[in-house]
Amino acid sequence: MTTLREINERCSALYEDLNFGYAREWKAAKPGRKVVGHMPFYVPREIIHAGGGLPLGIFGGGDQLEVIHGDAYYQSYICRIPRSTIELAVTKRLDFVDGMLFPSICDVVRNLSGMWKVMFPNVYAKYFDVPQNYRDDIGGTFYINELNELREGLGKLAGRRISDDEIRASIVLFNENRRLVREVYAFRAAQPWKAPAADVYLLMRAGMTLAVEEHNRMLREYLDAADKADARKRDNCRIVVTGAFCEQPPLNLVKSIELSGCYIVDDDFLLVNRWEQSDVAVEGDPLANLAHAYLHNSAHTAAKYEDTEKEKGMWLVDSVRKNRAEGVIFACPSFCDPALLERPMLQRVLAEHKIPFVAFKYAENSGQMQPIREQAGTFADSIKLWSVQ
Amino acid sequence: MRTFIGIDLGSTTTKAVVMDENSAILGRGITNSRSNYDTATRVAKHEALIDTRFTLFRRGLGAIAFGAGLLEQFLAELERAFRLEQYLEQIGDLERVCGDNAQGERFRDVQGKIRDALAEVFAQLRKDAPALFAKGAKRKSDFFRDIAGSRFMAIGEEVAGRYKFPFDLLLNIYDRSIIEVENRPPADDESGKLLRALDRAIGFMPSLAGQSADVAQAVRASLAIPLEETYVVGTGYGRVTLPFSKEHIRSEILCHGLGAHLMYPETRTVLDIGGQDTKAIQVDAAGIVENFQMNDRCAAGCGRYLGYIADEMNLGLHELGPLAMQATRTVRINSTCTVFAGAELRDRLALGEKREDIIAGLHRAIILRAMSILSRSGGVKDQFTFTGGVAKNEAAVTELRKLIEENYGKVAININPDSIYTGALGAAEFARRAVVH
Amino acid sequence: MVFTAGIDVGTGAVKTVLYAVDGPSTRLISKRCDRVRQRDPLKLAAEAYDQSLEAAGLKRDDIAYCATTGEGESLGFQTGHFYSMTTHARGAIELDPASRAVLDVGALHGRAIRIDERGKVVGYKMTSQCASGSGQFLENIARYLGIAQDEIGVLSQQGASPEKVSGICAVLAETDVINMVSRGISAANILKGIHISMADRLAKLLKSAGTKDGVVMMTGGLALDGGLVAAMRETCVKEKITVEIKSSPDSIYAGAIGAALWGAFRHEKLSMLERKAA
Amino acid sequence: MNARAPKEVVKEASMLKQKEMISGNYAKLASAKEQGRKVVSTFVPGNLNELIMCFDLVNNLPEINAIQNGMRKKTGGYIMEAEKRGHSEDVCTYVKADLGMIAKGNLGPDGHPLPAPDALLLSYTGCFTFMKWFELVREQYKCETLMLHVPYEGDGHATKNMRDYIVKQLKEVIIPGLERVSGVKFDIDRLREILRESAKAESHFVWVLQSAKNKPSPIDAYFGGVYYVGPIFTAFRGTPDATEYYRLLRGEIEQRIANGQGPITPDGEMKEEKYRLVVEGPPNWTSFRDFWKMFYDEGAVVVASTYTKVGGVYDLGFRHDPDHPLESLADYCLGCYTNRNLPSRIDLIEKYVNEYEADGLLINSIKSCNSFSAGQLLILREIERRTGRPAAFIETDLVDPRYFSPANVKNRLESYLQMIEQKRRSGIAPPAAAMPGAAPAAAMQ
Ligand SMILES: Nc1ncnc2c1ncn2[C@@H]1O[C@H](COP(=O)(O)OP(=O)(O)O)[C@@H](O)[C@H]1O
Ligand SMILES: Nc1ncnc2c1ncn2[C@@H]1O[C@H](COP(=O)(O)OP(=O)(O)O)[C@@H](O)[C@H]1O
Ligand code: SF4
Ligand code: SF4
Ligand code: SF4
Repeated sequence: MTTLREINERCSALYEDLNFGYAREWKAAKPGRKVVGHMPFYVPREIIHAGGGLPLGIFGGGDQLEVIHGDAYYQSYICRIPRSTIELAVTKRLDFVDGMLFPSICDVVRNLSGMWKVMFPNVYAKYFDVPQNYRDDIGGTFYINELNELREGLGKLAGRRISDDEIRASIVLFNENRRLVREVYAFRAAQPWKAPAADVYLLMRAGMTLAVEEHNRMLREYLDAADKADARKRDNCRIVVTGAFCEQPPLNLVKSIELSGCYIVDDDFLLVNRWEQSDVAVEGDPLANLAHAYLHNSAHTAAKYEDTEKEKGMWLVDSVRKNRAEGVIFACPSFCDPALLERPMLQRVLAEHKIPFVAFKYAENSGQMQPIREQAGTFADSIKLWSVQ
Repeated sequence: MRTFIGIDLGSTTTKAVVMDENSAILGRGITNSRSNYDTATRVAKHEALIDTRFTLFRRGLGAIAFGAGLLEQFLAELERAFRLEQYLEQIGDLERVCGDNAQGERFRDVQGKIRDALAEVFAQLRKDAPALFAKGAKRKSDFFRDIAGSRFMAIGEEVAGRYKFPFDLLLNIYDRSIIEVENRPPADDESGKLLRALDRAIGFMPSLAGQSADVAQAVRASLAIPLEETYVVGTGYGRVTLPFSKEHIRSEILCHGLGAHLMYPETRTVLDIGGQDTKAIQVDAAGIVENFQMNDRCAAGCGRYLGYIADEMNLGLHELGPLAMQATRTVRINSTCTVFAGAELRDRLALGEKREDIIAGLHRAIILRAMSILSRSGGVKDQFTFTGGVAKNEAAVTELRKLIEENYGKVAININPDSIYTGALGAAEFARRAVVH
Repeated sequence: MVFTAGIDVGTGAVKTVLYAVDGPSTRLISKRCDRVRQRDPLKLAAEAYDQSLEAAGLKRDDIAYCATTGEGESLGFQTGHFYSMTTHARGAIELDPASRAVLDVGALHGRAIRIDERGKVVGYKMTSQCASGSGQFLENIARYLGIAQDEIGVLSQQGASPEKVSGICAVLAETDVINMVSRGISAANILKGIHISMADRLAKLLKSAGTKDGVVMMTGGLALDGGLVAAMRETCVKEKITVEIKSSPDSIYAGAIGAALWGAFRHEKLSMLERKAA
Repeated sequence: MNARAPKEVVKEASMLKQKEMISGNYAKLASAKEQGRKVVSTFVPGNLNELIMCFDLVNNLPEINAIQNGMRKKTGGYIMEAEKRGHSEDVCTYVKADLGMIAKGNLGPDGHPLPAPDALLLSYTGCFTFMKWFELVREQYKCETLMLHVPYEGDGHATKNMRDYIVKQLKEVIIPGLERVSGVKFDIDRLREILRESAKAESHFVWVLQSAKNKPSPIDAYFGGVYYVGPIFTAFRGTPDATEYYRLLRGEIEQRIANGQGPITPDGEMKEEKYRLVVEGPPNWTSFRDFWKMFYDEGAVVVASTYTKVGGVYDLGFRHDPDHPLESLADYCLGCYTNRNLPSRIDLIEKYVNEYEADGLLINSIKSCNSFSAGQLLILREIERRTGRPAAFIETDLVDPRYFSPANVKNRLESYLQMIEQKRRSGIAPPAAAMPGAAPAAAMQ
């Protein structure tokens, strides 16, 4: 049986490997295999998988990558992730990647898609647009056509047409993955002392690198092992972290939040694998099914338009309730327009529901955790000292 | 004779270069900008003109047949004697000002003691002076503030202890007085001082005995050559504060580019790290700027950063590099905010990291930032020239060499001991070109 | 009655207090402040704690709850740790029960903390990365100007026509100051200018933390700088913030005091839970 | 500003005309409620002014308010207000200037109260922030919000799918929505009429922009350009007033060309054209005059700019088309400058540098605007590589006075111009296709 420690070490190794050794090996194992990278946030990984490709999440350079050339492409007031991503590319760490998808998350990623086209003309680079209109006959139609275009593009890369059946088969696997991911989250919400936030984070990060089949196995093993873990419950409060859906916080930040007295019971790190919130239908037109899931049953984030004013932010309130959280921590990347513009709206909703919150900013390479501990700690203090027990 | 002067008014130091009409450098002068820009400009120019005299002496003495190495020896002796004269003059000034400043309310209770203590301190300072300027002596810095300051502290602490009053009081008087002294424009009796130095230098060199009259004659003759300030060009961070008209001001980017080109005609990329800014400049074969990038308004990662670190660790600037060279590993530092440098340092020390390893990390952080700016300006091309105050720091230089090689392969890297004058040199050349075509 | 201790490990100094607490009545037994200088703050804190105990005739075992704050998390022997804003809030209430906000200004940070009458933090704002408004900066400038620490406040209050410094960055602000010296601006006016710039920033923090009125207690090292306190008052009048700025000679101990008192509170709560459980 | 000028600079007829138009619109806004007219707020890029006119709605443009407030130096306070209310200092200052203005009583730039909008027409074109902006405004007014999602031209061109998607949204979401808000029935022939008028003004406008190909250029296509785009980018496209404005303007420019005159500046006529520049990025508004002065004092004229294309890249040939009304609205939205992908932007700038015979490219990078700014350093490099002409980079903000550092901007601008000058004097032609980005580009293959 795989122990927690082994799983954790495997995940850490994958996380720290800025050369993407696993994906390189995966590609080298069979001639003709293609690796398709994608920036954080939603892309239909099923289609990449159906074409025999490996979807590879590119989540920036973290705090261990020294950025030299990346800064040559970005002003100081733009977030970190695009510059570290460029750094990864110009230092040839991504030279094995055959295609890059840039999801519709913000103007920075959008423009990065064009930069990729200029800088790496031989790589299939696509800005992947999603509808902000949620009617099946309008946004849905548009989206199915976009998915088709993507299928064709990836098909060209794969050297063959990607069939409906292949996509269906991939949907089954990714449904399984999402189910297991939801289970891990539910497990952590129930017994957060057994599933430290940093461990869960690394486990999810592994899913951005590993083949889905392998990640599914790992998730199952983790659930088994974590349940048997012998861990002491601490006098911590329970919080939800939000705002970190794109540029990732340094691992130390995740750890610091917990160290300063907060159990993380829900978060929006790496939304990719929790994007569709229930199974995507398998029968019928697979692209229509993906579109349907996108329009009606996907995660809420700042990058999506909320067409009903009354619904704004309710998903966050629901998460707090469902996970019995006592407060919300907004952790947003510095200079991230979507996250930071969304923040005041969400805060208003939380205030209306009398849910306490605190906010700070980070960069993926933030070194000093002292201010973060200070704020998270004060927040935990106030919940601890003032909660009505 | 006609001279062309370039002045680089930097945030930390002010540099001047005097040039003749054939682009030959006659003299260089440098001073602290941390007092008064006007004064700094005047002092730097003044120093460069003094240095010019020495060049003229050398030319003038060229006609005399000296024994082996005697000319150099004599000139060195002359210079030391002159510096000593200069130093003593300023010490006198400082003593007077300190005396005045010791009159204040704060010092009433200990006035007598302070007066005696000051007298003792200055007597000692004077007594120490010749040794400071003796042959082979190493001085902490070239600036009066630093030389006098460090001696004052050392002697003052001991004297205050004996007189039984807090040393802080003496320190306070010094802090007050030094600004005033620094801000006083140089007294204009340079020939007087030079002539007194001449006598002293001749006195020190018995081997010259037979030729001393000729030597004195040649020196006097050189001293009599009128130096015409034909054209002056100012540049640098503070150039807008110079009382010059627009034609007499050039951007520091152009001056650095041209200056580097004059020193190393094959230069294509120039990096300058000064006190508050970092510039990366690409120049063509004629020294013309093709592209440049500077750090943004934030002063992070510039020379002053090292200054803060040195202050935090109670070290001199020149001690920092050697300390970093002793590191066995380099601590990863991600922030180069100057202000938080100290906090970062303490943080790491608290985590148990070794002092030298952290310092090495801080040096790497600065250079990484410079590498980014270089990359933004278009990368590094052969040959590469590194200028500015930070080029004097060996740890910074080592780190830079390493990173350049890693990122751009083998590139010739030029570092000149006079690289701090690069901007002023370019300005002087601009001044020359404005007149001589 | 129980004894509690509060140890505030800061970047500049370690503050240690001992309290005797009996229900709502609190008595300060001892206080001490040790400058860190080049020493190890954790070792210093342990020494200061033991010496405080010795002077008070107490042993470690006599202390019902020893609470750390500041950067004292890793001290090891404490009963519990509270974060600075929590403790400064409580400390301010102890110094003046009317306090509804705290302005904590230390060597490298500035924070505005809005609190309620029980000392609960209800909002806060901290200075971000850039630190031209920090105590460290002021100290550097004072040395440059040849002014002793205790003179700063007095001199600043004599400044009749202050010169503002740029707010962006301490390094650039330093250049500004040098510029002023060279233009012959008096030290008093320069200091006052710095104080005003700092006060501007802090007033902004106060406002954005949501403080509109009531008593604002200044805590931390710079609460003792009369010049800053005066500038703060003037700025509030100018900005029409109708608050009453206060400072106490014990302001520097606010964190340690708050820690000791929260320790007592937590001790009470924990013993109650224990009794319930029994 | 012109205190030293011997006499007040004469206002040209076109200037007066525009002034009158703008104040007219603000007056219309101020009296909308009394007059029982409905107000719709919308954005400049991809705006549907013709459609709005079809429903007799009054058009309120938050970006224009922010600009006007910026030039009147009011935005500093507004931005502070928004930050006090929880907005981050990192985000777009147009948004904060707008929200701050609303929070402080919603007085328009002319001092009159602005009406609460009856609908928000959210044209999500070329900028993600628009979406958040109107969600934030909707929170204030709780009014109907009509979202028109314009897909991004990620691959450098519009596709049929994109066009169909927009037309469908127009037909099924936007038009029914506007009918509901206004109570006016949609009449496609009315739309055709208005589009016909738009196209006329558009052709004049292109002529105006292209007059900068003359030497000396009779206009400044950036600092002057922001005035010239006024009518066509805002509430006037499709009105006879706009056509008239451009007719007047065209006449004046023709005169200047005939006289061999340069552009008019706030300090009078520009004497000598020493440098011809292409500028990418929006200008700074809070110090607009000082900013401009740094250019004309040095004899630098902007001959083409991308900012004057945010409301449509007409010089590439697009015109509103009465024969394909909804389709041409869709094409218009798709083709706005910031909705074009980065490679297309580079191509466009390259074309400008060559066709307008510019000395180089200057990028004014705006802290607020990721839509413009992210990627500009690559643009700079590519343009240098392709044209062999030098480019320079300055950084300011739109309406946040805290981010305009005159000394810094001046330093960079001067260095840049002196560099051009030095090159010219040395007689060395700009090295063809010198590759300043050699090293990193090498790393990129
Ligand atoms: N002897 C030295 N050793 C190491 N660093 C030095 C030395 N002298 C100067 N520096 C560095 O150079 C910086 C000043 O550089 P300089 O080029 O004079 O700046 P500026 O042109 O802005 O005045 C100082 O901040 C310091 O970090
Ligand atoms: N790049 C960064 N790295 C680490 N911490 C950061 C960074 N940027 C901001 N912070 C933290 O964020 C906090 C500032 O948050 P706040 O002032 O609330 O943001 P905003 O102004 O956007 O509301 C500071 O405490 C600072 O420690
Ligand atoms: S961190 Fe925010 S601004 Fe940056 S790329 Fe991601 S979503 Fe865009
Ligand atoms: S305080 Fe630090 S981060 Fe801020 S501007 Fe200065 S050097 Fe830069
Ligand atoms: S980000 Fe740019 S385009 Fe978008 S609203 Fe702000 S200024 Fe306008």
